[in-house]
Amino acid sequence: MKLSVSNLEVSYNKVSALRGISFEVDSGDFVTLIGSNGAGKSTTLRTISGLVKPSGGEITLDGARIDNLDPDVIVQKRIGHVPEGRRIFKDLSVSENLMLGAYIHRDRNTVEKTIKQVFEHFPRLHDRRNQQAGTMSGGEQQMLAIGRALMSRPKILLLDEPSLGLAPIIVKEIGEFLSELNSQGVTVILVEQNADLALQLARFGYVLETGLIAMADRAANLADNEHVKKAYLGI
Amino acid sequence: MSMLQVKNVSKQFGGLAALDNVNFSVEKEHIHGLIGPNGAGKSTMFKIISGFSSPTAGSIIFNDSSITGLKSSRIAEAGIIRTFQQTTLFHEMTVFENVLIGTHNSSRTNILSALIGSDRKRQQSAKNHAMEAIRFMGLEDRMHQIASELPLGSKRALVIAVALSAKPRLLLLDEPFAGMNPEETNTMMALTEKVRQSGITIILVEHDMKAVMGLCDRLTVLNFGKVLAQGTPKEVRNNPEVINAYLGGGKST
Amino acid sequence: MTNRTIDNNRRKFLKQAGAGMAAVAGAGMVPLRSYADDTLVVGMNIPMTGDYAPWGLPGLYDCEIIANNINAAGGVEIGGKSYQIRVAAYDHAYDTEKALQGFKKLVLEDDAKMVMMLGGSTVASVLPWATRKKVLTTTLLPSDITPDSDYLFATCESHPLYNVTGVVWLAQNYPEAKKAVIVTNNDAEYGLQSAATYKAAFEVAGIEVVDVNLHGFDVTDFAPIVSSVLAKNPDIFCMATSFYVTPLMEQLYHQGFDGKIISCTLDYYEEIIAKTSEEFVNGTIYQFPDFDDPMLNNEGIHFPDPGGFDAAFRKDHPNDWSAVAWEYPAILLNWIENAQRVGSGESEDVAKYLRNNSQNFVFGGGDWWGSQLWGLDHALVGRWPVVVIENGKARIQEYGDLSAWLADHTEVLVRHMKELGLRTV
Amino acid sequence: MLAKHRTLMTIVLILAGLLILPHYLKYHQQDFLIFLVVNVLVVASYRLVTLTGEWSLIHAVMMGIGAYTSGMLTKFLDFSFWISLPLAGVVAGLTAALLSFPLFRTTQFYFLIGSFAAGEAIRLSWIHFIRPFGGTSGISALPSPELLGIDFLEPIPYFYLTLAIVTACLVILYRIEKSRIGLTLHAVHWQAPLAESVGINTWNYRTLAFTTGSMFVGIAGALKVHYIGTVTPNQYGIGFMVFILIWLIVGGYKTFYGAILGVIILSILDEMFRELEVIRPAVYGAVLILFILYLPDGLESLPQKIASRIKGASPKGSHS
Amino acid sequence: MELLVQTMVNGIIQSGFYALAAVGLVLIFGVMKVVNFAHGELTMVGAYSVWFLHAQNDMPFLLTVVTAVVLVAMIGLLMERFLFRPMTDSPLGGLICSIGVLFVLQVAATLVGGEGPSKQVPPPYEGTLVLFDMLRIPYQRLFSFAVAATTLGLLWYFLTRMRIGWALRAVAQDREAASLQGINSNRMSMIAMGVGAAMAGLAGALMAPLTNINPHMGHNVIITAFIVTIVGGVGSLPGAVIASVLYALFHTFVTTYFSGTIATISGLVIMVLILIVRPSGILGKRVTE
Repeated sequence: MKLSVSNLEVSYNKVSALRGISFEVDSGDFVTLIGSNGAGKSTTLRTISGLVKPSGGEITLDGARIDNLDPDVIVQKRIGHVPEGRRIFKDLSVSENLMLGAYIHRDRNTVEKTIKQVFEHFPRLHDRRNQQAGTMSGGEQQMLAIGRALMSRPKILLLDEPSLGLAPIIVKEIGEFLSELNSQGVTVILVEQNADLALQLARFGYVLETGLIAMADRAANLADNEHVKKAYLGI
Repeated sequence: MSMLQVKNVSKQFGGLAALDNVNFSVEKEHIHGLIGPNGAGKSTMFKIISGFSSPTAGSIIFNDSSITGLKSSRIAEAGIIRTFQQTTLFHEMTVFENVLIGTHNSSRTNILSALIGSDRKRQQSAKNHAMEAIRFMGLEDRMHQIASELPLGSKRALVIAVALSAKPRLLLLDEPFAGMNPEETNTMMALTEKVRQSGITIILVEHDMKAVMGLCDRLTVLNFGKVLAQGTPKEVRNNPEVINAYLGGGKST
Repeated sequence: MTNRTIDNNRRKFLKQAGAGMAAVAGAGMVPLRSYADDTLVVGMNIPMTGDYAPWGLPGLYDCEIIANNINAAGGVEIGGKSYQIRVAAYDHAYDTEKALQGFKKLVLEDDAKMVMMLGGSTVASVLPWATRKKVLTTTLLPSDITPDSDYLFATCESHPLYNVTGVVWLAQNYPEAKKAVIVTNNDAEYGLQSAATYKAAFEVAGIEVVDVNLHGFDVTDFAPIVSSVLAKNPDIFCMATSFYVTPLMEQLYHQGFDGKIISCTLDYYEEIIAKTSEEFVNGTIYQFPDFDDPMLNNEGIHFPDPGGFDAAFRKDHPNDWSAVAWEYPAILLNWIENAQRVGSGESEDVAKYLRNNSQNFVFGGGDWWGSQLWGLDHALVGRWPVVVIENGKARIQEYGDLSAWLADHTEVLVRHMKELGLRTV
Repeated sequence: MLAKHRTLMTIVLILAGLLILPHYLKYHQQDFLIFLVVNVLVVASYRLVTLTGEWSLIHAVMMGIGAYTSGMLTKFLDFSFWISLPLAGVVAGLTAALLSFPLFRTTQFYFLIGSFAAGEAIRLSWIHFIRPFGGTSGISALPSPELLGIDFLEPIPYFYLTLAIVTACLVILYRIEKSRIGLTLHAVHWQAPLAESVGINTWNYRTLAFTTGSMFVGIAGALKVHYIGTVTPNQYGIGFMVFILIWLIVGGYKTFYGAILGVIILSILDEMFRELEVIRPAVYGAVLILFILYLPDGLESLPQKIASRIKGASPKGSHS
Repeated sequence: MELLVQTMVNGIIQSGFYALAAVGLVLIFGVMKVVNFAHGELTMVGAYSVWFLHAQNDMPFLLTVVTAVVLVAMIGLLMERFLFRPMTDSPLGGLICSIGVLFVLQVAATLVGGEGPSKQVPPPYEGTLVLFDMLRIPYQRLFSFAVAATTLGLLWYFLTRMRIGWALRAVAQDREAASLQGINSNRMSMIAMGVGAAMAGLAGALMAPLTNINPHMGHNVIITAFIVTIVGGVGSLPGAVIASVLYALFHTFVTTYFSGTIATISGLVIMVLILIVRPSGILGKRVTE
């Protein structure tokens, strides 16, 4: 599964958010997009998953265009998205949330197998499976959001600021989990404010500034780059 | 004498204790940090001090008088002004209008004088005061821009400008550094320090440890609704309990 | 039958849509319409849309039929000159401000010599102006009459007075029925007026009223109302309403009522029979005859060819019949008759003639009445039929003498009107 | 300054046009014009209520309260119209102030429905308590205003009276909106918590807008009934309320003049459709749908749209 | 005693209609965030269908009920597709559209049924069940109530036990997040509108043989549905059902023992009180933080 984005442009109410960005993600990659607020990181993810329609450029998956598809169709192409702010269904129970994550799968066995795997990864979700999702803590809700995305058995997982508002200990936990997931063959595209963490986890990184890609390099190189250090790592 | 005293404050939601017998006090012209993991009760504490929520038990003493359970607008009149997480602003209005609304306490009017214009003097002084706050936060170039069109850094500055125009004696800042890049963080830290220099006491809720450690005179660490530790940043940083619970010293899951 | 309705409606729709487009195109700048001076215009300021439409539209259809017939036959002769009759209508949707506006349009722009209205608050809103401009106006509700309403006449329906004739007949024929309950909607124009009249009539007849249940127009379920009044064990169930007769009858049937039923109206009683049983409906007393009733051909009836009229209406409008379908035409015919007598179609002339001369009432007789209750003798009162369902068919039993009852018992009626808070002089 | 002069000129021209307009209208159109001018005040005062973001469904009933107050004072207690007119506003305003205690404990959808329920309860009471409210037939034969022997039963004098009072009210409403108070009301709408955090008592300002708006619609109610001469409960039901809502939304609620545009254009259309008889409501309904689908920002966006089409430039953000 | 029991039964039977109408309104509001002012008129169309097909054209009753439900559901789907969907970002626009539809449907009914007095449908199930010699329930009402109760049960099963039901609830909570799970939110809107309208149509069809049918009958339905929705808690379907039972019993008792107008006035006042004391309704979730 190769995802490629070329010359992508997006604007909201005539204010442009993306001004022509291009990058490619190969199967099994771990890529991160970093940059300040408003640089276009979230917009990139939202456009890939179909929530936002681009005003120019294209997105292809294994050569086939997907930029004009609706989000529910893109999920079926095995692209999962953990949105910013978690967006879990607060009034539904934890297991109902997870079952909805598997909405595109009609095969009962697959679903049950997947839910078992998710519970293995996040035993706390298993403990709380009948609890109303909105009553859980922020960290647990983030786990549920990731678990829910995994239920669709994605080949590519998009994550939007999974560390936002979480205590460092939980951020660390989630980071470890993402590495493990990637090692099992899932492509990860991570958008992070916490550039430090993101560049530690990812293999390749892109720095977005005002809707354009300012830098693209191996994550380790970026972490050593003077500009990045000064602007995003606070060193 | 402390400016603000939080005495034995508890808050129950249903059966859950969000705050459990919390005590701390804030000295005049200090920057006092309130930190702790998510769900520790920081936001609840903030709401209670600013009157957006009332405690189940305990009291809040501000300058020797109790403000426990007062309406938020009354507490604002008393001189405690809070900001909100993220960038809560009047997004549809210009920068100037935003700050002008902040001057409400010193410029309020009634319909009659608004109609016949007898409050003109007061309105003029409110405008002057708003200008002061705008200059203080370095926003004079953007005065007539619509708030929603500002870059993040300016939005955050505007958040504080609005609060400043309300003439706070105690300013509660809720995660002013969230989502900022290091450059923006540095600018914001300088501004915060400048506010304190002008004689305003600050309580700061923040996750950005660099900002917290760099700015605060004292810290109160909350965990599961209880005070886990108090002291100077240095003391807190070396407190093993804090390291364990918050900074993630061990590898416990 | 139903296909016809749709066809009719479609044609009507096209016609109306066309008229509407024309109105839109030329709105605001149409010159005052002028008619040849051989045309007399009669206005109808009535509800054609909204929930009161059933008390307006059917009358318009019939007045148009009548006008067309008259015109086809060469018009009417008034004062030695032949005139065509034109009906001009305005839809006020039972809204007082639109009623006033429409009334002025009919009088000043369409040059209507007489304006027919349904009554109630819409009449109240036009009265000051109509009186000042001396415009002959008619209402179906005599209770609209006030001491100053010099140009307002109720020449057809004697609502709610006619109810007493049914009670008189009931008391004569079923002397054993001694306890009555009254159910009605709580509006001051229809329900309360009827309720007060029934109370007066029952009192005069020596029947005790054990419960009066007033309900609003928002009732969807009549089961509790009927249960509530039946708990008083009445011999007589009285419906002082025309709005909710069918659901009330249905509930009476299901809750096993076996006493006498008396009502103002029993519109579409065939449907009520279909919902209950013929046996149950038989014997119900009310006040509005079928127009094919043989008794309507009797001496003294002042309505030309009621049977033919009925058939003509039902052919074109199978679902629209209600009492107003013959009442507005009756008013129109009465006006033509008076105009012919006085030799002028002008408002003031006809009004003056009306005030000073005895009239032919639809069902015979005809006295001016009303000053003791409303301040002016402007309601035409005469005989009124008592109708009873026999073998599933409405049949006039007799023509009750309303004038005689009023001559003897007006003070009882006034007292009950006052008791319910209704306007009296 | 130039723009200000141009606005002033426009207003003077409109007023001058309105002064001579009735002389060129047909009789029933003169009546229509009176009711239209009153309805302009109805919808402009409703706009004040909605400035804080709380949409009520009690405005029609508030108008009724004004109408009943003035009707009863003049008819039963022989008050002069000139005294009962302001009193109508005061009583409606007081009722609103009282109701705001329970109602403003709720917001948004709940306030909408709560205000509807309170209004409907009041309106049903007029029906139920036949003394003194007259039940469904209400109170009729209300006296006309008296002044210098002018005959206010005639449409043109009454139109001038209405125009004068409504213009005065509109000036006041406009000044409130443009004043410091108006700015604060917007603030309460857009960010109530932030407003509270700088000391604005949002409850007070919601109540202020609700009370003041109700006061003006009470005056509108009195103005209307003394021309019709009759006040009935059904004039002020949910049916009329729905029309007020329609006028405001279809006209647009971002500017002061949007609602006024809405009431004028829609009322004229409705009057033009009257020839359609039975199908009039359907045509009106279809027009509503078309307006909303093709002009979602209201009629007020039309001038901008036309301007931008002429210039071929993109429309500037609407001001408030 | 007899009156008490009869009143109880009257109230419970009435609650079935309230619940059907209210549940549809709640479902549509929940998923689409549109207050469907034309909901009462959808009920009216259901009743008119039965009158036209069954009473006028002798179609078998059960078949007409099904036809009415399908017809009203179709109207709902058309409203969703051509009015509410373009208005997704503007709830007030959706409201105005629904008012427009209300006017159009009322006129359509007038054109089909004529302008005369209310229409009537003879009840297909005649007779009255008499229990203990004192309790009387017409078979028609019994039938209507049974159908209403069964339908509500099926709806509950659909929403809580079937994955498409979960999907509906998910869309009601967060449209965008739902679409990220592969749920086509437009399709869910159509389902909500279709089901909601179908319930309204069913309520109307079941009411048809029991009430006055006229173009304006929807007015009372929508007011009752609003009251029930508030009392039950906006967005809570079980709340709407429970509130329907409570309100129907309350209204029936007050009507029986006092008067109908007092029942309505006090019902409205109670609703305002509930809004104040417990704005979330008896089962609703607190919307404000």
